[in-house]
Amino acid sequence: MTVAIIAMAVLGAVLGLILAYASKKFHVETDPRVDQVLEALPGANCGACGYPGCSAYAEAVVLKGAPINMCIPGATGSAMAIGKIMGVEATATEPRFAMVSCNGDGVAQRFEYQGVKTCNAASVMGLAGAFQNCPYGCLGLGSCAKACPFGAIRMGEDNLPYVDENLCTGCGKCAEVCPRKLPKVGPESRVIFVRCNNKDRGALANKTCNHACIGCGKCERECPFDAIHVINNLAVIDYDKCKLCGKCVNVCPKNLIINVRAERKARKTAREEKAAEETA
Amino acid sequence: MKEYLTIMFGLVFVQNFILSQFLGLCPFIGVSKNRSSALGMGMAVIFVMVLASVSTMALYKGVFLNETLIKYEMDKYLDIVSFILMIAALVQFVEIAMKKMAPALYQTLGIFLPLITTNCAILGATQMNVVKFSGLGFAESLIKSALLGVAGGIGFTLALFLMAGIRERLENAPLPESMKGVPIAFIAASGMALAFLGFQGII
Amino acid sequence: MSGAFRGGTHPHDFKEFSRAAAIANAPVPDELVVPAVQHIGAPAKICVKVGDIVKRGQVIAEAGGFVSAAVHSPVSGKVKRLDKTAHPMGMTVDAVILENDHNDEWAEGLNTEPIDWTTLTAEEMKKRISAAGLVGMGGATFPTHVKLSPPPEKKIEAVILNGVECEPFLTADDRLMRESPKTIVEGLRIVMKIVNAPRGIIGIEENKPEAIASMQQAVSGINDIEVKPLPVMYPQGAEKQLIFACLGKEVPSGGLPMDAGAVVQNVGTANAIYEAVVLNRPLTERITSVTGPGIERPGNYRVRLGTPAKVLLDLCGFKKGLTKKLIYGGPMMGAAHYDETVPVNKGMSGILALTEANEDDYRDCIRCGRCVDGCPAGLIPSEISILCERVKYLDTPSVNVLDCIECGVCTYVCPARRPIVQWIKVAKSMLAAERARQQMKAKQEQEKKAAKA
Amino acid sequence: MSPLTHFIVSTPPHIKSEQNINSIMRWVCLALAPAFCVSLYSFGWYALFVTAVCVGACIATEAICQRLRHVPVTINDFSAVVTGLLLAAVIPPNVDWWVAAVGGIFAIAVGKHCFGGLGNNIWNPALLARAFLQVAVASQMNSGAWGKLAQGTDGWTKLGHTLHGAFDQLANTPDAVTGATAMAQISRPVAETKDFVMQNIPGYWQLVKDSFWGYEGGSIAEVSAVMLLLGGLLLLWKKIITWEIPVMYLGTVALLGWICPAPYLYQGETLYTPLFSGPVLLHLVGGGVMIGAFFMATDMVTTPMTKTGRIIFGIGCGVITIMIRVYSSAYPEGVCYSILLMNTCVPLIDAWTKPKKFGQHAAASANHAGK
Repeated sequence: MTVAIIAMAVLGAVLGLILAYASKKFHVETDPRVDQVLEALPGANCGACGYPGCSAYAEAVVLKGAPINMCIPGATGSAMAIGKIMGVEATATEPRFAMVSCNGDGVAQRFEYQGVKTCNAASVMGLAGAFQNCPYGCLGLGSCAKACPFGAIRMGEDNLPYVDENLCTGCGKCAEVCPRKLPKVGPESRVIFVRCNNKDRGALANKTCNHACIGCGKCERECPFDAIHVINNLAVIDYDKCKLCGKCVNVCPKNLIINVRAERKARKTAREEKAAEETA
Repeated sequence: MKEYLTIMFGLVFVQNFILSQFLGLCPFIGVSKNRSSALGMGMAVIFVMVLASVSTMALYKGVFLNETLIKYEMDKYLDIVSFILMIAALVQFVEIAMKKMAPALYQTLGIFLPLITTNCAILGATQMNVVKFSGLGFAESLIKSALLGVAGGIGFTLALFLMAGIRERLENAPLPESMKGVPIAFIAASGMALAFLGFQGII
Repeated sequence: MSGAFRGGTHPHDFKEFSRAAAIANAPVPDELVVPAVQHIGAPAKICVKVGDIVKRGQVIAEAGGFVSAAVHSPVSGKVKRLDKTAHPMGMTVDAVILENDHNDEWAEGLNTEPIDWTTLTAEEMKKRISAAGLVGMGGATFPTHVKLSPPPEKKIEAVILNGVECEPFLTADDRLMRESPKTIVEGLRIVMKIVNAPRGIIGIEENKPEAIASMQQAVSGINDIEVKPLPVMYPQGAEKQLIFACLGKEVPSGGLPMDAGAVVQNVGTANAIYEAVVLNRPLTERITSVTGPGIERPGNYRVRLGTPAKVLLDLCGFKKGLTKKLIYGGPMMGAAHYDETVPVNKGMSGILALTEANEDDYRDCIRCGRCVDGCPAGLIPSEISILCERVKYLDTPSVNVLDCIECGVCTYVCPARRPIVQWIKVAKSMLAAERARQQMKAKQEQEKKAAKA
Repeated sequence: MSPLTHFIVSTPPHIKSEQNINSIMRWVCLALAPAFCVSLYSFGWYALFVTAVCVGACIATEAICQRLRHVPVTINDFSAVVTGLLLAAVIPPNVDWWVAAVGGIFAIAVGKHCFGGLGNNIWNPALLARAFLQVAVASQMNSGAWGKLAQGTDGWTKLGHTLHGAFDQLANTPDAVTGATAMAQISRPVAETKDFVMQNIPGYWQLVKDSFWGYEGGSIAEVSAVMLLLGGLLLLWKKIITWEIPVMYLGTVALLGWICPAPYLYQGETLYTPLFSGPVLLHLVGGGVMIGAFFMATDMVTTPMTKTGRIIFGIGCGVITIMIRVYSSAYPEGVCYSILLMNTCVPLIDAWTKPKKFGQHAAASANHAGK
């Protein structure tokens, strides 16, 4: 027994000495904060921060001094945690989510489409434009819903995507895959929203879709803050100037400028009513 | 000569550490996602396996079976413990050295390098040495255990590399959700083991 | 030189529909829709106003840049309005709508008596070609004068005329070669003089014996021009494959024909070159096949550019109810369209009505390797398709997606019916978008840096 | 909403070749039919019953798996039928019916659908199932020694037992008939003189002839080399398969079979034939080489995509087959394992035999000249 103990002790000591020497000789500096930052991130690897993944972003924060509030899914929580690790004051980031700038009455099909059922494939050259009338509107094949890493987008019965604001983190993956860039990511304070993307002149737009922006300019004239302009035949809101008065919402003849909050409320009440009906 | 060939062919194909003895499955599943890291891991295993084989054999023959120490019969009960210690130290050494000298390789192998420590294939190889070669002369046993290390390591690398090819292909396959990742890797490993059964009985 | 390239496939050629029909003049309608975009490159700029009186051959849209081509009025008449029209490739483009006065008066100085072109210099001839708005008439519609302006350090070894017409169904080039071989040969000699090439080769697929005989007769006595019958194999008429078949040389990946010492022109273009240089006639008409099982009386027509396809279809007995697919161009690379009123443009070699469509659903790739064996570009289309199916578009350059010539062989042979070409098109457009994004990012960063400094 | 026009729009090409998965699978079935006819003649109705069980199990499993995975059910494409037929072809005709069923279920569920269904499997499902059965029910798989004489006896008896729910009786049913299959004879033929010359042993030609026409024992559809050859030629003629794999496989087997010393028994002692005088013909017509070369190794999904790759694949199969036949003491036959082993290597072969893209060479030389 003693021999065994002695033998193991000697062996251990010799090997330990070798390792001690090696660790001295081959010493490499690492920053323990990289792992800590990685811990603080949600780990969705969505790439919304602009880095190829959470670990790359963590490394960038610690080693290259990247901003700490880039993580969109993690939002304020992540930023605060990273701030603590890095010893930087974190400013709260406003939650962001995507909204779809098409209200989709232009989906009259021009022809039967055959081929790959993704929006990008359907909008490729040589396919006679798109298979529906509006060349700016939603194609309705649901690439955004498939691309959403958080399952926040659902295709409605009208073949338009609907974003669940509670699940959406504003990472922008949907906008990235949409060939027409219809989902627009913005902060929660973006209350007034133009739900159309049609840049054709009025007459043409009118022909393709009943609810297309015809660039009539009523909203522009009505706006007391010079916050809405018709650019390329399409109403565009300058959110720096918008004071949420809602006048444009009221005057739009096509009802495509909406008050997001009011919409949501209306939807909720409708849902509640329905639920109440069902229970009754 | 025939003996050496038998060791080589036997350990690479017939008695492959992974596919026929089911040793070293952890790195086999863990590091077989792409070919380059599989090759790196395989090289690391060959390297460590040779070192471990030779050093433990030397320890075994030189210390445990030493004329003066043999009466303590340490070879009867101390081999596994001391071999693990030896291998652990070796792997630590390789890891430290690799971190300094080949950081890219270190990045790809990541967590799996320390896993070689507890890689049963390595311990298995050292045990196999003891069982097979302890009756030989000092020099001969060292040479044969080194060969066993090389052959076992090559067999390991072969299995790992083939697996990496398969998993690269499966990467883009529409696998059922429940099969993604490790489950399909194990099924693929079983398929490989079934295929490798074909070498059975050749030696 | 066996005249074969690697890969390829052999679809049934369906030429029997229209090969017997001699070229006829199509009726000129009362109203023509002339698109400003009939070529690859910058769109032409419309230079007429509503109400302007135009003569045939008068420029109605000027070239929008070096790689661009002018558009001429195909008839004499009045500009009715400026509007948009559908392009075969699916875009909506600007167009001039003309009211035909049926006088067919040529503008001044055009359509002159034949001149002796050998007295002209290369530059003069090139100017005439450029002024005539010539583009490649095989379908690619690349401006001809650009193709005829190789940098001086590139030595052109041979001019190859593309009479292959490997697309099934189409017979326009076949008929043209049978009916007016002399003008084609003259066109070829003009091109040879322009690019200073010692040899001319006319490549024709062996399934057109009459065209081969007719061309051979036309070149008899001319030593530096050779008619080369080529084995029937799709895509024999693809530019790089044709050069390989004729010269035994590969055009470097990412390079142009001139890198292999060749200039390739379609036979239709050669004919147009002759007309432009010798007769001073701008491009106002082309030969188009109207064919397919959905057409009662298939034929080959000399059509004024801007004639709505419907005019031709009605002329030939279009079985609209039976037709499942309307295609502008050939069945392998042409564009299917929903609109039968698309005007004929400079690149429209055929109007095709198919009564059968392919199955719509596709399966997982079964790795049979038929696409790999067939790909004339030496790619692995199955791998590209698998990557694209998993939406890994940005990984596709590693499988050489940018070398794809979109000939459609892979999709034609695929037993799993996978729309590989569509995926490749998507991948290419996604890569282009990504490149643009990168460039923009780089530009922005540069600006930021400049602003800081 | 119905479209404004009835025209269909898609990307080109607008015409497609006649071959699709369905037609390919049907041709393969047709090509296998003659071999099964001979096996029916040779082994009797029970062999047909086992075949039916295999095919039925495969189809049912395919349908269930696809239902479970929420993908379209595609049993009418005949791919499951082909798997079932190929599995039946390589198992002995006298196995219990449940062995065939388990094989079929394993082939489709594990061999195919775990990997994502048709087109994504790594190994030939039928061969994987056979290898699985070889491990799981070795005694059943190794008694593949049924000649014409034994037809109609034991298999039906066993079936009778099992159908009456008497599974325990199975253990008592003796695996009565054992005899040498052609393959076992290749592996260890018995010679009467010590100086072995294949052609001189009594019955060698008889053995070759019987194996060729199909009077020898073996697995269900391995028996008749000539029918398999006919089926294979049909597939080649219809361009369902390409020449590379069968030709390279058979060529390699013939060449190595000729070179390698084959073991034989002489008065209980194992001797080897001299170099360059192996039993080539027996190697070619005996055992599963024919079905392997034409039907198993040419399975599109599990073989390389490039021509060079297929050549390598065929040679590899041949080498491993001969290696197992000549040197293995565990198995008399190596076709199944050789193909499975080469299947394992396919991803690597594919990665290493990528075709040169058009103009790559020219581009490289241009760069070179530029430098």
